Amino acid sequence: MIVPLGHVLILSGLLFVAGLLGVLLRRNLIMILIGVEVMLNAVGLTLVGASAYWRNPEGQLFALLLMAVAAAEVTVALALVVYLKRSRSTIDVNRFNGMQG
Amino acid sequence: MTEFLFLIPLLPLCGALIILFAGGRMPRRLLTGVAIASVAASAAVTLWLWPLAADQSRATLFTWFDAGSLQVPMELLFSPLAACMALMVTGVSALIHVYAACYLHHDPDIRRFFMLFNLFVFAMLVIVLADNLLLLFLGWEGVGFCSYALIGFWYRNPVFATAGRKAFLVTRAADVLFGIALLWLFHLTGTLSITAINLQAASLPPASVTILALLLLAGACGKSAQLPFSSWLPDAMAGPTPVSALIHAATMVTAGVYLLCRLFPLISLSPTALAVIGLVGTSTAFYGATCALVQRDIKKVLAYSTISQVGYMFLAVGAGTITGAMFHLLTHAFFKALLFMVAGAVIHLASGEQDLFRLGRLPKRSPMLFWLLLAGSVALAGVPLTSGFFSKDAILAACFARQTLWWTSLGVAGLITAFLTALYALRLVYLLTADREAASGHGPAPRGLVWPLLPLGALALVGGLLNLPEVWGGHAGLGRWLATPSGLSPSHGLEWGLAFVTLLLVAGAWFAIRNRYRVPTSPVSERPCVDFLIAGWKFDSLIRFAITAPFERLGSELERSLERGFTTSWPAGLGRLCQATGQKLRVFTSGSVSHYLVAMGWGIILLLAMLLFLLIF
Amino acid sequence: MPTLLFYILAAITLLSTVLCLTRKNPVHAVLYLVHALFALALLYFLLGAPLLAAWQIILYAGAIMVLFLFIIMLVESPVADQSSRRLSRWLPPAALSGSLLVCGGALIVMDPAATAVISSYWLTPRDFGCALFEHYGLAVEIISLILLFAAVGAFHLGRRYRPNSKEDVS
Amino acid sequence: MNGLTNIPALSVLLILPIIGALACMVWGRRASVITVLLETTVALLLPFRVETTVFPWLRFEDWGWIERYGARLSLGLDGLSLLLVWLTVILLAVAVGLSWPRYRQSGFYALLLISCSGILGVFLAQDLLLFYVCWEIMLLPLILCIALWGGAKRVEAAFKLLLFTLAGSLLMLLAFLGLFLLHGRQTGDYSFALQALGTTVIPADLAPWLFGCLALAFLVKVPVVPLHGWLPDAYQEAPAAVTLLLSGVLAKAGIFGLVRVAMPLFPETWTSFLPVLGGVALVSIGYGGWLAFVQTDLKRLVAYVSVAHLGFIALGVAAFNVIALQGAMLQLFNHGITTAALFALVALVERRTGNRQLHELGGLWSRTPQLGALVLFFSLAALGLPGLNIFTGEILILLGAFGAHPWWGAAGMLGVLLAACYTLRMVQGVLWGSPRGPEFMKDITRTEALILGPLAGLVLWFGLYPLPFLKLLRGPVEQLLAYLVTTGGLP
Repeated sequence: MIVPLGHVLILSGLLFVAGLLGVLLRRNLIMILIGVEVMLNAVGLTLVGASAYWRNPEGQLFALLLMAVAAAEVTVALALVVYLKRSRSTIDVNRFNGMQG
Repeated sequence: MTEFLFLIPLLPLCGALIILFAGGRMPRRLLTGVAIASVAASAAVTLWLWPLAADQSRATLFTWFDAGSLQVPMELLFSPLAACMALMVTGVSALIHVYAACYLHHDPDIRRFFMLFNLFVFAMLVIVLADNLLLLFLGWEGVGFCSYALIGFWYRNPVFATAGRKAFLVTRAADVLFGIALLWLFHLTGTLSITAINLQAASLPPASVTILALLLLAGACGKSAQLPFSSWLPDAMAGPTPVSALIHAATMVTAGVYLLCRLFPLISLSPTALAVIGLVGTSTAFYGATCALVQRDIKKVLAYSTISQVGYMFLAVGAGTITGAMFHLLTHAFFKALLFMVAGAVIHLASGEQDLFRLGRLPKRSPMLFWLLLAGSVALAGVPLTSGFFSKDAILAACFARQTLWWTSLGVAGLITAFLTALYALRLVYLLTADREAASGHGPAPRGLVWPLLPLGALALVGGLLNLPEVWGGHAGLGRWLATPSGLSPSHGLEWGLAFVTLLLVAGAWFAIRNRYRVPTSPVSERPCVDFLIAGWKFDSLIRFAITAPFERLGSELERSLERGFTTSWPAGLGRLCQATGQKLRVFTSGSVSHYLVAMGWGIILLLAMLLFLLIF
Repeated sequence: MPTLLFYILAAITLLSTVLCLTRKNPVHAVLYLVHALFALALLYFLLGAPLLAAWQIILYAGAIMVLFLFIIMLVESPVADQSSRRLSRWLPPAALSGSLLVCGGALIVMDPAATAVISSYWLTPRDFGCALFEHYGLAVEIISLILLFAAVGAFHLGRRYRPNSKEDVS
Repeated sequence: MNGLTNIPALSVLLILPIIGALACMVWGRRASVITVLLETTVALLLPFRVETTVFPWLRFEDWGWIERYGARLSLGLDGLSLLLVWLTVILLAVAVGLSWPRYRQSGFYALLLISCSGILGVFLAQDLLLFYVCWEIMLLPLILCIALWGGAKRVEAAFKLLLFTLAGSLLMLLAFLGLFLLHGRQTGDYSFALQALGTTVIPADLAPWLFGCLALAFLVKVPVVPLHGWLPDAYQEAPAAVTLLLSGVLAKAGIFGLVRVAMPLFPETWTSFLPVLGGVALVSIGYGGWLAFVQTDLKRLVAYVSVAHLGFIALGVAAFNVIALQGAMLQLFNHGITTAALFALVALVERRTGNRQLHELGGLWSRTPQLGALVLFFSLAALGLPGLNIFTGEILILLGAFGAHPWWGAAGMLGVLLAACYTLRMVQGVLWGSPRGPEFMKDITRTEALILGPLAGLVLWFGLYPLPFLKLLRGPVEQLLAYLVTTGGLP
């Protein structure tokens, strides 16, 4: 008997929004990635909390899978950062607009 | 023996086909020989089969159409009426073929000419002999095509080609009405056989009969250049003169009269239609005569004269005397073909000059031609005892014999027209004999241009014997042979009176013309009234202004605005619309990551809000 | 006691996250993030996930963050991230986050489960392993494939950059 | 001999062009000539040994296909389809002959052959799925031909044609599928057979929509006037052979589809549709004729002439009595021959003068009298001169139309006058006047005479002695009417 579920969820919500704000407001690509990591972790916390609430292992299992996906994501994303740094010599997202229609 | 009837039209057709396929390898004499021989043979066959006509022989070759209740056999009917007409067509054609062989001696395209000429005779004979309206229509359109191609025979001159096109289109416009009549007749009677239609005519509703008769009249007017559709004939003079003589004087233009004669049992059921036919005939006769009075082109004089004379034939049909119509048709064929060929010879002598005021001295250059011209002209003018006198008087007498106000007034108008006719016929003679510095030409007239005219000259003078009224000691032979309605028989007093009046009119005309043209004159100064008459009462400008010009202009407008602007371009417009929309939507793909993320965020919020909404309610 | 611990750890996580995200220098940011991840790992432990907590530290705080640091060193351009002070730039994200919080908060508050007090659901590594491999064998395979693809992709992207090559997707 | 007559001739007819197309790709374009010759032989031998067990058909062949959906490869030949098969084969021969000196790529010929197979399939199919598949096979190769070998604006024209016809054929597929499902639900027998689907009871609120889809698909192909947006550009830009097939045969497929597919499937809707069709047909006659009159491009002119003539055929179908239908069906053949000859002549004139603008042509007669004579002859046929083939159909159609609605017949007659207007304008522009263009021009060559001579012969034959063909059509036409009476469509 530790805390109400609501508090866990509020904590993860706050973390998620903080991460989102980071993603939206920062222009440095690395900082954006950090924001994404924060958001992912918020989700992980939700999963673990839910696992405890439902007395069910699956929440924890998915948190593990989430971690693995995050690892894969970071790998590719960071490789992209390096690539962009080399080809464009900048990692400022506002300078990337090759997809403009 | 009846199956030999098919030889009459098929012989000229064979001639045409031989010329078409083998003409290129033939010498010119052989080619013309084939053309003349085929028509002459046709005339001979007509004479040979003449006895068959008395008992209305028929012959069927094969069935043309057989669909549902429609049966159209290729069937010929050799009635006395058809026999007369066929003999006239083949006979006159044979003479004109001989004339044409000489007239077009130097033309390089003689093969095409005789091919079409023979084809024309074939089509004309189909009209004459057909017992089925559809088969008649085949000939009807066939002569129309030949006329088109022959008017534009000298096709390098676009004016000539246009004249041919005009002739075809004007007659075709009338044929539309004829065609509607044809459809209607089939709808009402279930057959297209002329004989059967005439038999059933009495059982048809009277209102339909009147409209049908008027539609048929319109078709006949087109082919015969009667009033609303008359404007093509003067232009048709662009063709070679033998064409004018054969097609636009003797045969094709009388096809309309012939059609009305064939269908007379139907038409006569409607007094209204008969009155209209008489009116059309009289007014056209008057119109043609006034125009012929002032023309300067020798062929145009004859063209308007033809319009006028065919008007008399319509008047005859209206007055109910088929005999009179046929009588005038025959005599007119003789003297008008004669006049045209004389005119052709005169033009030939003057190296192509057609202006009456630059021609002259005919008696000195070719006395023979002068006498022939005189024979034709007196017949046209209706000088007593010539063929034209008898045929015209028969028509006028039939009008007066009706003794109603309408027909009497039409008869009076016919008399006035007869006076005008005498005026322009004699004017022609005087102008051609005038002693003036005329266009120079080569040598005397070739014999080939003169001797085919001799039989016609004789017929023009004594053709009246064909149907000499009993008053004059004749037996009305034509009327007996045709056994067709001759209208009310006029009293002897009326006939004598009419003959007297005619004599007076001709004499008066002679005095008037003699005073005016005895000394060589120059053309009348340009007066609006004369201009108006020379232009054929300006019907052409009227039609151009009211019909053809708006038709063309509206068509171009339709093409430009509706067709190019909408019907064929809206798919492209649809494509452009998509493109434009895409251009507008491009703004949303800024390419900037943060924009996309914001959009994604709003999306999440939307989903959450939806969830909230669902939870609350 | 664990309840108090939860709130303390929550506060630490939030604080270090906020600090992490507001740093100008990425290296500092990463270090704060490591801090936050540690706190999060403890939270996991508290909620009864010891294995997850261990991996959080080994994988996230260890491997991934080191990777971040490496890359930051490699790129070596601490972008002077001039976050503009203009309201127009701040307003949309702020509105976004605000609405997000409001929506999420509302959902949490309205859910009756939110007031239910949870206790830690202790899952030993053995139970964890059994649960994972008994039911989610396929998922593990798929995740491993994803990792493989990511490795291949990273390798491809990381090849030496040649200015004239066609790979320059500009 | 017995073994020979047991050959499934219809299937052979369909397969042969496809084999020919493959052979073209392997051995070059010569293979197409051999294919055309074989195909012609088979087509001409079709009417012999005509006793079959399946009632209305001269020949009937049936093979399994997609059993699961009740789709079969069933082909039926009767008098009407026989006439159209002949037309297709003749025009294929003309198309190949006309393209021979101009196009050397064997792909062109292969595409023509494949399209021909589709066309024949459309005329013979008795199974709706097969019909649909053949419909698409018929169109797509020709669109490719336009896009690859057409004139200056070929891609645009091909796209337009593609969009129009694709929209049409998708609507058609929709209608077919709707019927298939309805019929399956009602009887438990899921089948695409035309005969079976004709018995489907269609809910009154659904019938107009399904029928509308089908009718639209066919009318776009004809095309009648509001739907003809694709036609002028496609005809103008396409190679002569393709134009000839489009107007000569594909347009017929539209009318054929209306009469042989749409009518049997929706007999009750059909009768209420007829007045609409009649109105549209009259508009086509007038509008097409009027626009033909003001065209300056020779090929475009002939294209609009074609619209007007197809309007006549549609009028005959709309009148829907024995005479008009027989006329319309005969006119399908007649118009195919005449319009093909006209398009071929336009191509020949263009090859000689390098020009297609009416005001820059003229005086052709004095340079090439034989070519001129052919132009005149076929123009006269188009004008509806009695004794030539177009008149035969037109007068029957008008007689029938007058019987159905007097005003239709009368208005149709006005179209005949329009025909004279535009035809004579064309003849005058091309043939008469003083000669223009290159000093020396070759008159008709032997190959060209070989192509156009038989067409001229057919024009005369159908004009003067159409009786055997009218008899051939009488059976199918009477059957159509009887069908409509028994299904309650007609009183």
